Amino acid sequence: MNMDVINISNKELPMKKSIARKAGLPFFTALMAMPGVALAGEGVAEVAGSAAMYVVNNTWMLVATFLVFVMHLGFAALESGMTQAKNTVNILFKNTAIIAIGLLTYALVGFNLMYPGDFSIAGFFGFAGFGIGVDPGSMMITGDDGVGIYTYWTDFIFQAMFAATAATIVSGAVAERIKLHSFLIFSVIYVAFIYPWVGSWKWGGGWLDAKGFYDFAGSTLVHSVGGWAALAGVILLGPRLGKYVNSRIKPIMGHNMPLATIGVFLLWLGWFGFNGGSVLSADPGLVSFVFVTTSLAAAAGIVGAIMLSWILQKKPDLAMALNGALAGLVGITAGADVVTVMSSIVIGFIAGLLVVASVMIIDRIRLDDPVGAISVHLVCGIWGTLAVGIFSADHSFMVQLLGVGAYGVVCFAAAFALFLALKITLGLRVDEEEELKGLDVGEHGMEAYGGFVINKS
Amino acid sequence: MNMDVINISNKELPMKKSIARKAGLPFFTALMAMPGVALAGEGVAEVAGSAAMYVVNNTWMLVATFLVFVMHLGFAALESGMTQAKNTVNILFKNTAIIAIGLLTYALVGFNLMYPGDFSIAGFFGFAGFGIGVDPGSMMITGDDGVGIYTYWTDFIFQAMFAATAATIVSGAVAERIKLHSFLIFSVIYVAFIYPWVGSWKWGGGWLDAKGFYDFAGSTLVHSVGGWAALAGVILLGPRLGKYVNSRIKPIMGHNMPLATIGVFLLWLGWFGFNGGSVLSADPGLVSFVFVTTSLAAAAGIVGAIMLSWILQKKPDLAMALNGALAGLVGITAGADVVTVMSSIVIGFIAGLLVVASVMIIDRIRLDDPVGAISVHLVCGIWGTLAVGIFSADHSFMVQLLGVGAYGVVCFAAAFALFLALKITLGLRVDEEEELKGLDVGEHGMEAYGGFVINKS
Amino acid sequence: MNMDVINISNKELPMKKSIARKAGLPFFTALMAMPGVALAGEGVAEVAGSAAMYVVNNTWMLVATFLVFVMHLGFAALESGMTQAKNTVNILFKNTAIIAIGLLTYALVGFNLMYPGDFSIAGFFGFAGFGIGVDPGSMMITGDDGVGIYTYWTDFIFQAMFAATAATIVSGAVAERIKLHSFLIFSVIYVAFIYPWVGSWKWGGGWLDAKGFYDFAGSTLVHSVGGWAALAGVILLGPRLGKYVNSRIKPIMGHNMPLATIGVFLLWLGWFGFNGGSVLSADPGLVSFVFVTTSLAAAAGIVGAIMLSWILQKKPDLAMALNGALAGLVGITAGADVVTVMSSIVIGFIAGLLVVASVMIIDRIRLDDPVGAISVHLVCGIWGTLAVGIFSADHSFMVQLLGVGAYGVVCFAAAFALFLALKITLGLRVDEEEELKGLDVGEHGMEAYGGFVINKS
Amino acid sequence: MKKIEAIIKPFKLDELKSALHDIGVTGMTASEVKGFGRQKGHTEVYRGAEYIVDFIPKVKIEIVIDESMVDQVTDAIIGSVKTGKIGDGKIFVLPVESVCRIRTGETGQEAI
Amino acid sequence: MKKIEAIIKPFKLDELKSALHDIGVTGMTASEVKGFGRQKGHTEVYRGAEYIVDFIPKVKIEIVIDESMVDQVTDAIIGSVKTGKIGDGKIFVLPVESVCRIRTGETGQEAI
Amino acid sequence: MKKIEAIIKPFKLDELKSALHDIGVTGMTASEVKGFGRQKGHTEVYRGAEYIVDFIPKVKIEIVIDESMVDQVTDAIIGSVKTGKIGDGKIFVLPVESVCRIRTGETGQEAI
Ligand SMILES: Nc1ncnc2c1ncn2[C@@H]1O[C@H](COP(=O)(O)OP(=O)(O)O)[C@@H](O)[C@H]1O
Ligand SMILES: Nc1ncnc2c1ncn2[C@@H]1O[C@H](COP(=O)(O)OP(=O)(O)O)[C@@H](O)[C@H]1O
Ligand SMILES: Nc1ncnc2c1ncn2[C@@H]1O[C@H](COP(=O)(O)OP(=O)(O)O)[C@@H](O)[C@H]1O
Repeated sequence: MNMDVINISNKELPMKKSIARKAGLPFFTALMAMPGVALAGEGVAEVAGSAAMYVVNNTWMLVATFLVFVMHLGFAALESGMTQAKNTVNILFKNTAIIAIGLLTYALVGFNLMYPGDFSIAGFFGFAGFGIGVDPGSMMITGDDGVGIYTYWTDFIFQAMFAATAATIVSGAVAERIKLHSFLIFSVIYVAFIYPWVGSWKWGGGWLDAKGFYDFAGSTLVHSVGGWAALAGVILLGPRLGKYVNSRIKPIMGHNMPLATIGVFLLWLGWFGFNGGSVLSADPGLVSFVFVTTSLAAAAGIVGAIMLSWILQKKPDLAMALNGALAGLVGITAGADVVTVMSSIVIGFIAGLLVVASVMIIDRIRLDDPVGAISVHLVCGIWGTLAVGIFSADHSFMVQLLGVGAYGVVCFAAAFALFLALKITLGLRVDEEEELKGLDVGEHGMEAYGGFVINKS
Repeated sequence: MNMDVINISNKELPMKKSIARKAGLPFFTALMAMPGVALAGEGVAEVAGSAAMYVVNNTWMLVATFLVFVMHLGFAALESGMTQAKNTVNILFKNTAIIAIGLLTYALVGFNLMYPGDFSIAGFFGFAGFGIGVDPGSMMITGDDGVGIYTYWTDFIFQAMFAATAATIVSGAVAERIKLHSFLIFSVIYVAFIYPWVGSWKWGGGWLDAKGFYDFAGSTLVHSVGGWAALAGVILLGPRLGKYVNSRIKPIMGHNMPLATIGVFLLWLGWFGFNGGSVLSADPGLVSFVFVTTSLAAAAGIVGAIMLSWILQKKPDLAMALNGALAGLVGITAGADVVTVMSSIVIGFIAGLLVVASVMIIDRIRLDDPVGAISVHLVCGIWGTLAVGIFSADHSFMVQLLGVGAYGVVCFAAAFALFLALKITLGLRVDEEEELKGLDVGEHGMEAYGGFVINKS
Repeated sequence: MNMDVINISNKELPMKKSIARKAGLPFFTALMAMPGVALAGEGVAEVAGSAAMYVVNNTWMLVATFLVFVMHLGFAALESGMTQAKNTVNILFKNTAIIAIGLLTYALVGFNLMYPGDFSIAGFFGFAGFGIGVDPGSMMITGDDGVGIYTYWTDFIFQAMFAATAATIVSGAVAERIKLHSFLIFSVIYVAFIYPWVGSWKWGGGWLDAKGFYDFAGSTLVHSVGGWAALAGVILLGPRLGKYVNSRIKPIMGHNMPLATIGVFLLWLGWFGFNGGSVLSADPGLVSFVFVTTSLAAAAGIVGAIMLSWILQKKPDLAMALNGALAGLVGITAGADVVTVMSSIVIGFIAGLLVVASVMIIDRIRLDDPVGAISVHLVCGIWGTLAVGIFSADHSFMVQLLGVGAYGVVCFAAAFALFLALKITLGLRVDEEEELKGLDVGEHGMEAYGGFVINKS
Repeated sequence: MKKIEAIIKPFKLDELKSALHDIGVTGMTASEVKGFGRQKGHTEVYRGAEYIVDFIPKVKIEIVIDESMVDQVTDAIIGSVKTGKIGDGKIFVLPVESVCRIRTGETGQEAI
Repeated sequence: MKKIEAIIKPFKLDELKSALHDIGVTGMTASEVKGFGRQKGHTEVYRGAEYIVDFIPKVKIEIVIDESMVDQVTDAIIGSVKTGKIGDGKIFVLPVESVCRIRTGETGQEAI
Repeated sequence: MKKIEAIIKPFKLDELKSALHDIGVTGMTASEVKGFGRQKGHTEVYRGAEYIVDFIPKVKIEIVIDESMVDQVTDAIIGSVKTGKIGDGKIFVLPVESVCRIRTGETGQEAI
């Protein structure tokens, strides 16, 4: 590391002492238990070994970082594929803007809100100051056994990639009718303040962490947090024109299923980093175990969703199969490291059933969620969080329920208030004509598929 | 690793002792040969170093795992791009279902059929019991020198990602006319039983392994195994309507070449894990050498296919260039670690020529393979396997031929029997009207590109 | 590593002594500075530790390699999405051919031109002979501290993935009108000779390196080198038919914005390897710091481009937002490791402004660059290179300017001469009718979207 | 026999179909067209320059019916698709000399 | 001069083209349309609710020919595209007042 | 009232629109069609076998105008789209019996 660089950086940026995201992480216990291997305590051997261990841990976390980055492309593809062609540019624009907003606001305030180190209001609110930067001497973050697991910068960039996800989840649910600038303002505030603040309760070592609430990689902290805002947005926006006419539910089909499928596969790919990276080290046993539970839950989610939708609809439904994969992934996210393989399959399968039922019910109660974000992220996020209390003997169902409730109340209220304020001031919804013409032309003066020869004149 | 988790898991799942996939792997010999480096035998130094080595090996194998996962998206994109728009949902659905089927059946039976440890019928058939699970004390799998290379879970999930590939290969060849449920039943059986059973002959340490047959990453064990089934399916299904009319061959063009191109690049990306991961450790020399041979073979395959198709067709053909890349990749898969760089270029180039010739010949003998799966996976899989016998002095051409033949006879027969049984019972082919309308509407009640405004009424 | 293989390979291929790409790399200084960790000098501990360190360094470089590979798919998607549907097959074909050309010519001559070891004409030109190959005893390449960082093969394949990029940049700028074979000939020569030759001046340890010129990952050496050729090509080709009619500028819109967006996100993904891999080791501090600066610059580029285009155009422009991301990435590439976090944001933001202004100005001076390649790669490449001189106290603005100028003169002249020679001999531009019908049908006899039912007759 | 061609706003197709169905029209053919007229297209910006996309997406409906139904059909169209805003579209009536149902060879009134 | 408009099943286009070619028709214009008629569209399911897609993909062929050839062309169309199943489509004959070949300015019979 | 249908080369649409605009035509409808005629389509190769794609992309323009303007419009079309090469296209003139503007209910001359 070039010291000068950091020093310059330090002059303008405050220090931040990061704390491990999960208290009491059983670090490298598997390694310690290697038959015939007794790590030599404080001796020279450990020194060189732990230097290399630090590098590999950090490398894995960086791999996880770019995998989580891929999820943003996954969301962009899924959301635009599942909606109408005339709103595609708008969705792509939102997703491009959100990742920029997410990274920059997280650097400015989010990271220090989420991992405040010391809380100002005990376990409830803390802020370590604006900006990022670190003293090179303390750049290495270590696990419980004193071995380096990653750098300060890795910590930041991995967490920053998570941050924008919550807003992206909302993006899909409010698609095809929300005003662009209102959505962008909402996203900035939600991502910069709400997401990291509530995140601090658990991952920042706050009050829910103290209570023993468990959320491995964010069924609640990321997915439900996004899902609650999606719900608030959908309620305040109302359905798309033509969706519910004279007591009839009219389908508005997605315009590009290959794009949606690419999106889901890329999300799954990203989840290897989302869950695998949440181990916060390259611990072989733990990361590989998380790979197994994550993949099997996704697979079981597909099977569950295909089965139920085939029974209910008499046809095998691709959109439901894709939602099933995501449902399984969201479902296993809270407990990927603490449930058995068999449990991961059961959790994923139930998530697959849940998502199908939920999509249908939400449509029937006239909440118009074009991509099924509420069903996938909120419903399955809750399920996954509670499942930890059911399938892991070490965690309490009641504490999990408390966590779900706490996040639900605060996030829904905050998002609802925010959207309401925007509705009253700037307006939330594009006018009817723009909605009919499509937001691409209305908001961006551009078409997603400009190939029609007659347009070129 | 959280011991409790594993213990719970162990209660319900049987133990399994995994054996190394390639006998006599020259493990870390390159490292040992490092000038001035003498690894200190049983001393303390090695202890800490090998702990870190274990972690990095395992991390690389997990990276390889997600790369192989990407191949499933690659197949989905390639197959749907190369076929007609009206069958796109069907293809995407099949590919989504197959990965779920592959992972779950491999967990249930496949893994223990492929790596039975002890064979019941010497070298020919073995089964280590249902399900997966491991004693934490034996979770680490070591190489010949006793250094940990990956965990039991890594071993499973890496192999599981391979498993579904065979069925995916078939999917492309039988596309646009096969009944969905018949295809799914075929896939379950082929992936759960046939693929792992015949795989055990070589990678499970069975009779072909004993004979010295060599197939580094699966030119035969994966690609030909899929290719033989594709051939059986194509024969029993017959050509698509309108393909061969009055002695004329009518082209049925793919509907989305960008999608097909995305597919091929993603497959190539995945191949870095498919071949690079088949080193079964992060051995620097071996993995990087495999990266070089794999990439150059793909590049040479492109050049070969472009040249031959430009000569024969007078036009440079994108579909052939893409097939050329895959041909080179399939061709080098059997010997990526045992041939020279120059040989890898020759093998890839010849594969590129072969795939062009094969696609044309197969079309002329009226086997209708919409995506060229037989040419890419079967023909080049055979070529790659035999090439090991030609370009590597350490391997016998006759043994390679024996292997090719053994897999050919058993896989083709098994797939043919399976497809025939399905044809007689459930029927294999959709009816004429459904084929004309497209399987998307017929099987799924859904369109891939639902944007046409007139549909929305 | 199987010695036999290498030996065989050595018989036909020359030796090559690779030199570290960046002189004086502060290698693992961060590690050395770990509190409480004193690496034990020449003792046994270091031996085992550095063996593992070697493996993790090499593994990271291989990960970086496949990430750079992904950039080729990114370019293919971006360029085809930003142009008209009727030229899509042509663009995809070029991008598929270029990666093959890049890898093969780099193996044959490029690598040994770029890293000649000894220069024939001091610091200006050197060539280490044809082909690649290495003595297994010297396969490991070490950093300044003697620890292995990667193998010879890793070195080659990582650099080879970079090589084709320069030609791909040109591909977008000259799209929709250039003759395929002329473009391919240009690419072979530019990639095989010009790119590696001028690259040797800095990364090969040539005269610009000696002067202290700094270009971390290739703002100039890769992006400007491609950008200058793009400029030469655009000038000699002239604008597309119908682009500038009677003093009016007519827009020719891209045909597929989701494809373009996928392209940009994949390019960003690849940049984690492009920049992250240019650390040339897995140094935790440096790689993670580069991840942070790279990501924040891209994010700031998006914000800059959105703001300026929104102000100037009154509408938020997706194409500009996407270009802004790339602008930020190109801009930070030269100094990702030597500027502060805050500077990276400023550099990215200015790049985002620059790209918008540049795209508009270039259009007004009637240079028709369909995808904005000149603005993104040349303008922001120059900006990024100069920014090192502005934002890093350790580097001289004048030397940076000298480097920019030297590459500009030589690359523009070489590309111009090459394109001119092709124009005079084979012709550079397709005839008018072919351009109107589209190059897909004209050059390839194929359509990208063959789905229109009426075509099938 | 007459052929009625109506150029309408795309999102009105569903209502038009219902209205025609109600008065007993059992067949029609629709296609996507682009219309140029008084309704101004949207302004797009491209690299800083504004330009107007003046061809607007419309749907064209073709209905062949007996002469006696022309007025009824015309009224049904107007009734279902009129919004009162510029760009509502046009109805053209053209003469048709003969009609034939391919399946049966029926002609005239029975064929539609 | 007459204009023949035929609405046919898409997969029959190739046969129609050959049949017309055989009787000396050298020009025609085709377009993709969606047809509503007796042939029922397919049922789709969406989030558990069924609905009918009642506009079915069809191809429309337009051929301008001399009056004398109307019957021959009609027969050729019926002969080549008839399957006997619902949805085979319609043939409409419309009067054309004049025809002009843009390239040469020729009109009438020579223009087609 | 007459309806003028012109089948033209796609890249000539812009010029046609300007030319018509200049002579006071304020409305028209365009659609993408595929044309079969003397102009030969391109040859494609597929798996080594050549075949001709004989349907070529064209644009069809429909303009309903007063009888008095037919010649003027025809001339404007020819003047703006003619290249002199095979495939320039055709102009067909058809009778129109009535015209109606949906928005206002106006008919005849005022409706266009
Ligand atoms: N003279 C015409 N010939 C053919 N189509 C026309 C003509 N005038 C208008 N149209 C079609 O009718 C549509 C609506 O016309 P416009 O002038 O925009 O509004 P309005 O119908 O309210 O007068 C146009 O988009 C075009 O498709
Ligand atoms: N009255 C009509 N006017 C215009 N097009 C019609 C009419 N009736 C039918 N069509 C077209 O003909 C197609 C076939 O008609 P349909 O009633 O389904 O079957 P059939 O031709 O066997 O009677 C329809 O899809 C529609 O495109
Ligand atoms: N008899 C016809 N009926 C309908 N459309 C025709 C007819 N003849 C030609 N066309 C249309 O006109 C286009 C141009 O005709 P073509 O014979 O290729 O050249 P030209 O217009 O120079 O004679 C065709 O592609 C077709 O769309």
